[in-house]
Amino acid sequence: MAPILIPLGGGLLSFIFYRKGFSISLLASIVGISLRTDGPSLLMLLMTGVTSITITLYAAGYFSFRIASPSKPGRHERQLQFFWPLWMILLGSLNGLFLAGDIFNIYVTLELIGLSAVALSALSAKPSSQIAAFRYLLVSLLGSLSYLLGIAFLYKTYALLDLDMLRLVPPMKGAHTAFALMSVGLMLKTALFPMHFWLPPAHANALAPVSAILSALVVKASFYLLFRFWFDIFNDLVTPGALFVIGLLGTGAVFWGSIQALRQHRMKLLIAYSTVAQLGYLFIAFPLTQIQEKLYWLPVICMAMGHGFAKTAMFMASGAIFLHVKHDRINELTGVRAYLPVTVFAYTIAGVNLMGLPPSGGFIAKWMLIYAAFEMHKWWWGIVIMLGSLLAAAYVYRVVSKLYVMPPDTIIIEKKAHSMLLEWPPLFLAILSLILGILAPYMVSILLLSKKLVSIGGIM
Amino acid sequence: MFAGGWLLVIILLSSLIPGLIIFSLEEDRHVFRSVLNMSGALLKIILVLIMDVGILFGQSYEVRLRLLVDIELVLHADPLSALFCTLSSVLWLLTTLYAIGYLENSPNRSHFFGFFSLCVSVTTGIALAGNLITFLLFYEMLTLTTYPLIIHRGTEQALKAGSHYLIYTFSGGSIFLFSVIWLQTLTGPIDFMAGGFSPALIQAYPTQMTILFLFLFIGVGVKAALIPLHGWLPAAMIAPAPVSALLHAVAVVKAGAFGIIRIVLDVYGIKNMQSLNLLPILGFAAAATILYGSVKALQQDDLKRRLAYSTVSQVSYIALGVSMADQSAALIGGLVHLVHQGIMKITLFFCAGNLAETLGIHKVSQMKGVAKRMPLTMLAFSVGAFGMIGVPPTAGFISKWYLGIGSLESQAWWVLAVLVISSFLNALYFLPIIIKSWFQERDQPYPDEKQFDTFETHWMLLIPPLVTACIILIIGLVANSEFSPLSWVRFIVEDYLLQ
Amino acid sequence: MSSHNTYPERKNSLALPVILLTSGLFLLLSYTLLSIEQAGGLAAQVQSALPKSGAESPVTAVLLNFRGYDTLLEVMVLFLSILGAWSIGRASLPQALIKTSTIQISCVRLLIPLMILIAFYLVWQGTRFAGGAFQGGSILAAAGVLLLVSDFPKLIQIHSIHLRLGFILGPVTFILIAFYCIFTNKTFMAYPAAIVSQLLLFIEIACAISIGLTLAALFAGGRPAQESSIAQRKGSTL
Amino acid sequence: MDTALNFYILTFFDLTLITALLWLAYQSLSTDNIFKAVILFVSFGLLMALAWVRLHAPDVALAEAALGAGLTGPLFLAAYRRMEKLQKKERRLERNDEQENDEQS
Amino acid sequence: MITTLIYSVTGIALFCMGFTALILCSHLLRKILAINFMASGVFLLLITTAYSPDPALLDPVPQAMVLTGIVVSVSTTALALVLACRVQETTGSAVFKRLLPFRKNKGQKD
Repeated sequence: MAPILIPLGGGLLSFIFYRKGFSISLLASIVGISLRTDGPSLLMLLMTGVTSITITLYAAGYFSFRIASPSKPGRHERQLQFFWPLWMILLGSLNGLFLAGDIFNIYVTLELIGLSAVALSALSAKPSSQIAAFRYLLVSLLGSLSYLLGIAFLYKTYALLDLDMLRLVPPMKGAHTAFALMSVGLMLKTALFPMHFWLPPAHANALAPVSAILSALVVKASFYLLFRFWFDIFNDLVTPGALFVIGLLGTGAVFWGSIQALRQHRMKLLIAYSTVAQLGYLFIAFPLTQIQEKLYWLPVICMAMGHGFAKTAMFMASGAIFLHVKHDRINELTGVRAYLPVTVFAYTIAGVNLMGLPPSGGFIAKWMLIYAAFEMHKWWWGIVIMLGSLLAAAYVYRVVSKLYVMPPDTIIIEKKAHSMLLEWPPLFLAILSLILGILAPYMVSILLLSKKLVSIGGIM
Repeated sequence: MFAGGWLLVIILLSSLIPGLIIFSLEEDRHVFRSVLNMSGALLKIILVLIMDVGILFGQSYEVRLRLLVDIELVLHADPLSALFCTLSSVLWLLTTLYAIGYLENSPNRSHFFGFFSLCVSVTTGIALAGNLITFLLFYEMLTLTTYPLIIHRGTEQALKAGSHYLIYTFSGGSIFLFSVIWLQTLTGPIDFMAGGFSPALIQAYPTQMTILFLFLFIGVGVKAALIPLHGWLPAAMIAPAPVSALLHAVAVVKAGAFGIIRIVLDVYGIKNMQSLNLLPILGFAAAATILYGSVKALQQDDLKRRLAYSTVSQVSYIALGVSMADQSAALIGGLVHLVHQGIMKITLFFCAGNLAETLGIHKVSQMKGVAKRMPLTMLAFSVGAFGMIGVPPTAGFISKWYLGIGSLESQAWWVLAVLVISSFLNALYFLPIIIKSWFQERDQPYPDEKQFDTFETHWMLLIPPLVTACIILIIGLVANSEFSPLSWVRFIVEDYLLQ
Repeated sequence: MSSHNTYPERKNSLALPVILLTSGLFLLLSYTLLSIEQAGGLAAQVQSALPKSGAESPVTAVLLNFRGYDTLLEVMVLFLSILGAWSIGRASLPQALIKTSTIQISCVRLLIPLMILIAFYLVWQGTRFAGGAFQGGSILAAAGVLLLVSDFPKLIQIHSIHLRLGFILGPVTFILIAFYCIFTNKTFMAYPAAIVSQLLLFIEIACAISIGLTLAALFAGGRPAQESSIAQRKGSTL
Repeated sequence: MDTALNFYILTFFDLTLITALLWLAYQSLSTDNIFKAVILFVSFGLLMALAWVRLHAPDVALAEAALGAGLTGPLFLAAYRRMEKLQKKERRLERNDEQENDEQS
Repeated sequence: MITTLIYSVTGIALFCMGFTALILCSHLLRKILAINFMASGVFLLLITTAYSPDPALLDPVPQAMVLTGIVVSVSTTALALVLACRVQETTGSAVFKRLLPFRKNKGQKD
C-alpha cells in the first residue's frame, strides 16, 4: 500500500500548510470556501499534531510487535497495510475540520472523519468490533444527516455558508431549527449522554492505536465544532434553558460514565466509559461559559487537550499491557509492573490527569469551571465537577491498585524487541498532560493571538 | 522576583532530581543509589540552612509562576516555612540513612526510594508554598507520592490500607479544592501573609466565611488526622517502618497540621478568626482528638498502632496551640510542638522498626526484657516516650509548658485540664512499655531474631534514633539558647502578634 | 428459496413512541419551513463570477472552481470508501447474476466501448451543460459492473497495483493541480485564468476514471484475492 | 389562461410525483421482503431523478439516475446476494454443528 | 412557491420516515436503506432552496452541494454494505435487535 500511502499521506499532510492561510477559492467572493484559523483552532491543531506524532510512533511499535509474534499469519500485515492510509486521511481531515470556515465543507470533512474512523475501528477482526463499527457508522451517518438537514434550513434562511458571515447575521425564523438540528447531529457524534451508547463498544474493541485516535481526537473534533457553534458563531441563538439542559446531560454523562467505568471488568472498556464521563465535563462547561470573558475557550481547550493526551496515553498503555499479558482483565493484571514499569507509570500519571489533580490541564479546567460556577452563582455545577473527580479517582484507582501489586509469584515475562516504541510514547503524552497546567500561559497567548488572525481568504 | 528566589527552586530540585534519577536506576545499583540519596539529603540541609540564615537577616525569597490571571504558583520563604523546611530536611537525612539500612536486600528499592525522595520534595513544597493554590498543588501531590509508599509491600492488607488512605485524602482534597476556589471568588488571589485578608470581607460575607473555614478545616483536617477523619492513619501502619516514620513525623500528618496553621494565621488571620468566633471550634476539635487518640492508644497492643494513635493525639496539640493564637505563649507552644513532636515521634518509629527488623517484635506484649538485648534502641525509645509524656528536660516538656502557660493566660481552664489528662494518659500507655522492656525478664524467645557483629542491630538502623534522641534532649535543655527551635518560633510569633 | 428473502420485522415495543416522536419532528420541521422567508440565494454572485471560472455551466463552476476544495474532499470520501471496503474484507463477486452466454458477451463487447464513449462525452460537455466527472464516472462504473457480472476472464487477473493507481489518479491529479496553482497564482486551487478550462477538463477526466474504477470495485465488495495472498506470503517469511 | 393551465398541470404532476415517492419509500421500508425493498428503492431513485428534472436540476438528475439508482441498486443487490449466500452457509452449518451458536453471543 | 413548498415538505417527510425506520428496523440492509431515504429527503429540501421558475435565478450552489452529497452517500452506502456483509460473516446474523444496545455487547470477551 506504500504507493498509495506516500502521495496520499503527503497530499493530506499538506493540510498543515493551510495554517499559513492559503486561500482555497479562486475568487474573493462569498461563493468560495475559506479556511480560517484562530486561537482555538490553532490549539486543536497543536493537540492533534502532538498526539498524532506520538500515536504514529506507537503504532509503528505496536504493529511490528504484533507481526513479530503472529497469532494469525497475515492478519496483522493486512491491518498495518490499511492502517496507515486510513490514519493519514483521518489526520488530514481532522486538520481540515479545525481549519474549515464553511459549514458545508465541515459536513464533507465530518463524513471523511466518520468513514475513516469507522474503517479504522473495523480493522480489528473481532466480531464484536465489526458490530460496534457498523453501529458507529450508522450513528455517524445519522449525525451527519441531521447536520446536513440543519445546513439546508440554514441555507434557506440566510443563503450563506461561510462561518464568519453567519456570525454577523441577525437571528431569524428557522435559524433555531437549523441550529438545533446541527447541534443534535454533532452531539450524537460527540457521544453526549444519552447518545453515547455507540462509543464504549467501538472504542474498546478497536486496536489499541485506533482506540487512542478515536478517543483522543475524533470525538474532540465534533465537540470543537459544537462549542464553536454555540459560543462563537450562533451565540445569539443560545438560550439559558438550552445551556442548562446541556449541563444536565453532561452531569448525566459524568455520573453514568463513571459508574459504568467502575463496573467494567476489562481495562479498555473502563477507559472507554471514562471517555464518556470526561466528555461530560466538556458539556458541563456549557452553562458555565461566559462569553463576555475573552478566555471562554480556555477551560474546554485545557480539558480537551488534557483528556486527549491522557486518554491516548491510557489506551496506548493498555495496548502495551495487552500485548504482553494477552488479556486486559483488570483483576488479573497484578505483577505487570515488574516487566512494564514505564507503561504502568505512564498509566498512573495519565490517571492523575483524569482526576484533575494539579498541575494537569484537567486541574486548570476544573478550577476555571468551578470558579465560574461560583461567580455565576451556580455552585451546584461545582459540586458535580468535584464529585465527578472523586469518581474518576475511584476508577483510576481500580486499575492502578492492581498494577502496583507485586504478588510474590510474579512471573517475569521477557521483554520483547520493539518495546521502546510501545512504552515511551504513552509516558511522553502522560507527562505532557500532567504539566499542561504549567503551559497554560502559552495557551492563553495563543488564544489571544487568534484575534489578530481571524479568517483568511473568502470574504474580502 | 528576588535573585534569592532561585534558592527555593534549587531546594525543591535537590530531592526531586535524585528521586527521578533513582526511578530509572537498575535494581542492583545499590551504592550509587545510596550515595545519590545521601548527597541529595545533605545538599538539601545545607541549602535550607543558607535560607534560614538569610531569613534571619531579613532576606526575602520568592518565586512566582503565573498560570492564569488568577492562578499563580508562588514559592515563598518566611520564618514559618523555614521551620517546617528545616525539620523535614534534617529528618529526611536521618530517615534516608535508616531506610537504606532497613530495606537492605528487599525488592523494588528503586521504586521505593524514588517515591521517597519525591515525597520529601513535595513536603518541602508544602513548607515553601506561598499561597493556597500552591499549597493545594503540593498537598494533592503528597497524596499521590505517599500512596505507593503505603502499598509498597503489595499485600492485600496494604492495598486496603492504601484505598482507605486515598478515599480519605481525596475526599478531603476535593473539599479543600472546592473551598479554595470558593474563597478565591470572594477574596481574589491571596498570598499567605501574616494577618490574612482584610476584615472588610468578613463583614461582607460572615456566613460564607464561616462555612468556608469549616470546609478548609475539614480539607486539611483529614491529613492532620483529626477525629473523625483519622481513620486512614492507623490503617496505614502496614507500610514499612521508615515510611511510617516519615508519614507520622514529617510528611502527611504535619502537612495537615501545617495547613491548619497557615489557614488560621495567614489566610484568615488571628483577628478575623476572633471576630468570626472560630478559634474555640478549632480548640474543641483539637481537644477531642487529643483525648480520643490517647484513649485509643491505650487499647492497642500492636506497637505501631499504639504509636499511630499517639500521633493522632499529639498532632492535635499543634491545633490546640493555634486555637489560642491570641496568646503568644500558647501559639509558641503549638508551633514548637510541630518540631518537637516530629523529632520525638520519628525516634519512636525508628525504634519500633528496629525491634521489628531485628527481633521480629510487633506487639507491646512481646516486649518483656528487650532492653537487655537492645539497650541503645530502648534508650532512645525511652527518651522519646518521656518526651511524649512531657517529662523535663525533654523537648516535649517545653511544648506542654508553653501550652499550659497559654491556657492559664487565656483562662481556658478546660485546656489545662485536657493537657493534664492527656499527659496522664500518655504516661499510661508509654510507661508500661518502658517498664516491661527494662525491668522485666524475658520469658519467651524472640519471634525472629537476627544477629549482628558489632552492635545490637545494623549500624544504619541504630544511628538515626540515637541522633534524634540526643536532639530531643538538647533542644529541651538549651531551649533558651539562640539557635533552638523555641527561639525560632518566638521569632515567628513576634511577627504574627505584631499584626 | 424465496423464504430467505423475507425478514419480517418483529413487533417492537418502541414502535409507538418512536413514530410519535418522528411525527412530532415532522410537524415541527414543516412548521418551521412554512415560517421561513427564503433568502435570495447565491445565483447572482455565481453568474457574475462565471466568466472567470473556466466553465460555462454554473454548477460545474461551483463544483470544480468555487467550491473545488469540497469536491476534492468528496473525491477523497469516495477513495476512502474503497479503502475501507478493501480493509474490511475480500472480494466475492455475486456470480451468475446473469447467465454468461455468447450473445451476452458479444453484447457486452459492443456496449462497453459505447459506454466509455458516452462517459467521456458526458465529462467533456459537463463544462457547458449537465454532466461532469461524477455522471461520466458512474457510466464508466456501470461498464465496469457489466464486465464484472459478465465474468470476463481477464478481469480477475488485473493486478491490484493497477487498480490502486487508478483509484488515486483522480485525487492526486486534483491535488497536484491545486498545488501547481500555488506556484503560479500564490494560492491553493486558484487556477491561472489562461488555462483554467483545460485544467478543469483534465481534472474531470482524471476524476471520472477514478470514480468509475472505484465504484466498480465497490461493487466487487472487497480487495482482490491476490491482495491477501501477498500479505500472507509476507507473513510467512517474516 | 395558458400559464394558469400550465400551473395546474404542473401542480397535478408534482402531487402525483410526491405521492409516488412517498408511497415507494413507505413500501420499501415496510415490506418484509428485502429484495423487494431494494427494487422499490431503485424505482424510488428513478422517480427522484424525475423530481430533480422537474426542479430544474439536470446535473443532479443525471447523477441520481447514474449513481443513486444505477449504482446503489446493484450495490445493494450484490450485498444482498452475498448475505443470502452466507445465510445459507450459516444454516447448513447450524444444522451440522450446534457450536456455531456459541460464537454469536 | 407552492412547488417549493410541497417538495420540501416531502423531503422532510422522507427524512422522518427514514429516521423512524432506522430506529425500528432491525435488518442491517434495511437500516442502510433507511439512511439512504433520509439522505434523499435532505437533498430534496436542499434542491428546493435552489429552485426558481426562472432558470436564470437558479442557485447552483445547493445543486453542487447535493451532487457532493449524493456521491458521499453512495460512498458511505457502499462501505456500509461491505461492513454489513462482514458483520453477517463474522457473527452469523444480519439483524440487530435494535439500534440502542442497552445491556448488549458489553460482554467480557477478549
